[in-house]
Amino acid sequence: MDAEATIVSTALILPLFGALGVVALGRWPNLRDSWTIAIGLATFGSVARLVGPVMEGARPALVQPDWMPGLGLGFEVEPLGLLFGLVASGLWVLTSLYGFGYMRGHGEKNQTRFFACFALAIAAALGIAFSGDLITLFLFYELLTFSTYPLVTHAGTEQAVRAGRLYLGILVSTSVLFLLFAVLWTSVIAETLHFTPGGILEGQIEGKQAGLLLMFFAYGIGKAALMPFHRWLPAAMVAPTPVSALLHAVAVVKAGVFSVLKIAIYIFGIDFLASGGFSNVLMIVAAITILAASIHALSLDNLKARLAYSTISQLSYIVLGAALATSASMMGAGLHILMHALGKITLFFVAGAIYVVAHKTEVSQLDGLGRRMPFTFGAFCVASFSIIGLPPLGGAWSKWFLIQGAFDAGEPWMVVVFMASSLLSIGYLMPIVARGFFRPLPDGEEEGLDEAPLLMLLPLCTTALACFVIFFYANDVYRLLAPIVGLDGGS
Amino acid sequence: MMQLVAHWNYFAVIILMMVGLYIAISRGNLVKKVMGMNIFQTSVILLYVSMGKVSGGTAPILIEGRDDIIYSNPVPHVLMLTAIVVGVASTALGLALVVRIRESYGTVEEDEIVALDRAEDEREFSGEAG
Amino acid sequence: MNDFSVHLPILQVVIPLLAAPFCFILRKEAVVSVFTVLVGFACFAISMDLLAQVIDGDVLVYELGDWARPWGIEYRIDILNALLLVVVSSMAAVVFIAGPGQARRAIPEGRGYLFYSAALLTLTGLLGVTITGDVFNVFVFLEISSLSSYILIALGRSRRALMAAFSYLIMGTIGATFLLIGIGLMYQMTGTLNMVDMTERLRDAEQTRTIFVALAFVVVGISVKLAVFPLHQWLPNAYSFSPPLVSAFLASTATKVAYYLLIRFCLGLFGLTLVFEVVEIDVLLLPLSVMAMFVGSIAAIYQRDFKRLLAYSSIAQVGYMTLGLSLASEAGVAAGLIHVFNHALMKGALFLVAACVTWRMGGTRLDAMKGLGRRMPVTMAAMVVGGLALVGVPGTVGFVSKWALVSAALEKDAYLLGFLVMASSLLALVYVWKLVEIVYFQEPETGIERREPPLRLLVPTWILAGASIYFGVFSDFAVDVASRAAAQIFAAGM
Amino acid sequence: MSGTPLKMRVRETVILRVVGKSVVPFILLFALYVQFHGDYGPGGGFQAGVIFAAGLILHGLIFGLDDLERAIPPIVIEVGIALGTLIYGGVGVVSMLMGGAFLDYGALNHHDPVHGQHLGIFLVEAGVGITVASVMLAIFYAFAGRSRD
Repeated sequence: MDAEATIVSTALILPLFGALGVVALGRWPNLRDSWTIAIGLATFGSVARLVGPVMEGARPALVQPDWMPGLGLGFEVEPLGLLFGLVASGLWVLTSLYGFGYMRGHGEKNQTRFFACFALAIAAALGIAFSGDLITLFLFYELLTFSTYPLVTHAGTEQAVRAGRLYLGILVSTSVLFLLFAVLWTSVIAETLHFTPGGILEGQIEGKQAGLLLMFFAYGIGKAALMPFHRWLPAAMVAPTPVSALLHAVAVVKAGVFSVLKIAIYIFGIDFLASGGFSNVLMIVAAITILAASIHALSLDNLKARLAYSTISQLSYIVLGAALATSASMMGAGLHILMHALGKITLFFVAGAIYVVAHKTEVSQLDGLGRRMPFTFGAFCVASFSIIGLPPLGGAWSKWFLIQGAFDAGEPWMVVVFMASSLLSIGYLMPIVARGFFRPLPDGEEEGLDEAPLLMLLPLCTTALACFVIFFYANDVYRLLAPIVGLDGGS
Repeated sequence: MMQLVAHWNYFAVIILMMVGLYIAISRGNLVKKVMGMNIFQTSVILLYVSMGKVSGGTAPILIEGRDDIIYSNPVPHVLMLTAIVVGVASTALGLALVVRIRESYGTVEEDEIVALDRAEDEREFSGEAG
Repeated sequence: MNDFSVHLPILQVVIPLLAAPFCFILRKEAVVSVFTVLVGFACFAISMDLLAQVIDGDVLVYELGDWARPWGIEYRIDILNALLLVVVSSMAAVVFIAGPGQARRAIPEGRGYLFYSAALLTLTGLLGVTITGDVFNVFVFLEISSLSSYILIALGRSRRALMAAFSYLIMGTIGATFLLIGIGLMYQMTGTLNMVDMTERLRDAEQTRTIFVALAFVVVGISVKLAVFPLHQWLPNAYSFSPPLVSAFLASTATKVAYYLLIRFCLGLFGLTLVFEVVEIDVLLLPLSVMAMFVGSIAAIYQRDFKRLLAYSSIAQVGYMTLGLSLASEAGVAAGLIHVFNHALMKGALFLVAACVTWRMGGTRLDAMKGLGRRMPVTMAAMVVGGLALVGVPGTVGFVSKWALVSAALEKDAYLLGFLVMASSLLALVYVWKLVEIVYFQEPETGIERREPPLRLLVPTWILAGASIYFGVFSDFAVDVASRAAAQIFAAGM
Repeated sequence: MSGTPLKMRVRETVILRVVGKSVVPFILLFALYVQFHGDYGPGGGFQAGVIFAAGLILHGLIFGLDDLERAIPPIVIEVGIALGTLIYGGVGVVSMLMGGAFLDYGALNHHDPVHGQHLGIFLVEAGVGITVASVMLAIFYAFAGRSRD
């Protein structure tokens, strides 16, 4: 095993190890939480150490002996997976920090189980990120579903159980019914499941069937929340806010769109996707999801629900990027994984902070709150701009490439969709900022600073800052992703 | 037509078989069910034994110095000896079960037993709800 | 000693056969129960040894009384029946561990040894059916196992067990007699009872109506034993009212052996051409399998009793197995056999969980199982493992089966079929999840005191649950053996 | 049910008692004949066992179950069932130990296989006879004993 492969295995095992440690240290909360952070930093560190080699073109691989004849557990780090791995492990540290503040500020029960499952979910997310073949991806995809289930039902209330049922029901049923079937189908026609640059399906399957297979994949990955299988996401809002952050920004949904993108690039191949015209259906579904979710978000008063629908809409940007199948759109989609993660996690952090401090959950209750919590609302404002796609924030880049991709693909209507959706996102995000800063506080509530606890404030300011910083470092990410989408490095 | 007559043994078997099967399935009385099962099994014994008969054949006991005797095939008979044992065992077991069913239900009529079971079910589950 | 190992095939059957009357002489239940476990493990060891001997494609032949075929009965072991022997004997060994105290209610004090005798006889019968190379011997052993299993079922707690056993007796006897008729017709056509001779002569024989009728009788007869939809009526009652250990044992062995018989007769004796090309049995078997998958699973969702739920789920699982066969491909049969092995593990584990629940709650009604997750966490964890395996979650044996089955379907371009298999496993998710919610999310009515069943129940439960995971991760063994068995029987069936 | 009065009546019938008493020994003797003649002619343990049990059952019908149970207690029957099977299987195992196949009677006597075969058949048939007779009686006991309690 060479040095890089060792790092890969370390990165995969560390979170598992972390989960065990959390369980073992459950009796001493401080020790347990420090342990989580230490493991989180170590994981992030080891993932980060892979950046150099991968940028230089190395593809560290790790193949386990077959566990079923012809099917092995295989890992291979490629740029897109590395990007997702960085996002997941990096945001894990911040979300953990935030989680300590939230859980303690809220006096939640079963914190040990919570953080253990959290670590397990990250392990699964990294497994997805580094998976070298479809079956490994599928295994970790399921592991992610089951490890996040206890998080969703954390409260243990009737409502939480019902949400959990929906969560598990949709994610497992789509994955078994469509994804596993698509995987099996692929294995039968292509006789391999390995992620190969340029795809493995070209020449093996007819256009119409390929379109069907693509839809099976897209709907099979229920975590990508394409309509009409998006209901689990808003339902899972009953979970504590750090979980929502995990679901919507770090692990779950990003794992979904990442898988879609990875399958588009490495199973279908950009050329094959672009050549057949069979991705039109997926394009239309994604476009409808973008617009419908945005419009629905406008009508929602509950802050977390509104953010959830915003997520659904934003995820379909990435799916649409994959379906457009041009180099620029793929690049935009890859960038959007990172940019949206930073922006959306900030928004959720803020929503949680508001809940912990002011116990408010509805948008209409937020009048004037920005003046009591200026940092929190400031961060919200920055992140919103990033989601909308205004420079100089990270979101601008991904949207730029996506729109350029739509032009390249000769799909003017899709350009319109992106534009319209941006306008809509202004519509559902800006009123929150405006209410917070410009409306007077309701009667009976006193002015004066009342910020969130430091453990919460720190992470959310960090991610907001990151939205800003990444704008200037986007070139590095571009260089990382360029080879796999068929663009020259550097711009 | 001749063929039908020549195969009369099969018709006997088939009629017995149908009669037995019909009784076993349609009768509600458990004892009759066992009887039907028995008739059904017996028909198979007939089938085998008639199958082993060679026309003009005699019992397959070897007699020294004679090789012009036609013997019937003994194998089906041997098989049926075993089948009879199996039949006896299943009849005995069936009747034993009927005796115990009669002891605990007080009846050997299937529909009454089903009604008793259903009543018990309803009592149990409604009692739970109340 | 080395020399003695040639007798292993007969010892496989004779050891449990002689152990059964020996229990009559030992009498003391404590002694008998230990003795039974020893016998179970002896059988298991023998079957493993036999499998190791034949795995490379050799066929072991043992002639009883040194009479060569066609005069004598011979035991004939190839990979297919060696695999089944391993499944049956390993399940017996594990389930027997949990033996003591199973039929206290039904058997008078001091006569518990009768239970073990019946169990050992059932084991003898099942092993005998699997190992023998003589079709009439199949019938005899089948009846030995059936008769003793009727007794075992009648030992259940409630009086309904009697009625369940009686219905099973009627259905089972009719099924076995059908088989006997079929065998008789086959004998009439070929003049031999030995499987090898019969195979040869059936291949050469003209395809007359007699053979078709024989095939029909044999298939229907076996289908009753196998509980193929719609001949499954006896199964739910038999499994849900019998003592839980008995259900665990029968569910993981009896239907499996019947499935073996179906394969042996269809592929081994009648041959691929006759069964799938001339008679086209798959035209009937395939839709029935699919119906079984859905009807069984949907019925399971609505059950109010844990064991009954499992029983209906078994009907659906039998559907997967027969589906594998009706694909009429090597991969399909291999998938069916993989599922035989895997389903034995998971259903065994789940029925043993039912035994644990019965021990604690006195019954397995679902509304009595509320909140058991906190009251007996170790047991319920095993239930979750078994349940996930039923659904086919990756990392469990269920996934391996489903993968193999769907791949086999897709290889035959039966895309819709593969999709239906997936869809039906979602139904499994529904009833498994119903269980999980009852056990973990509903408040218990009577305190939350934690008390696990004794080790003699807990250990076998976890052996099987652990195996459901182990063989789900390291599935080489099952997949390899099943593929070889399928290849061998297929070569023979050409 | 009306079992007891019937039994009373049977017991009081002189003809039955006399005939029964005189016939039963001959039935048993005949059973033994069938048993031991099985090597050479039609017959054997199976038929012999049934005849033997039939004789005893006849006795039980005429003189009452209690009477029969005094003569042959249920425990004896139970051991008989086990013993017969064990003899049968035991012969097989012994023939295996002596170097032959299971139930290879020839192996029982290395010097004269035919002699060994006689011995083997004799023992096996004895085992079958014992088991069959015991099982028949056990079934009779089980059913006849029911109506009393």
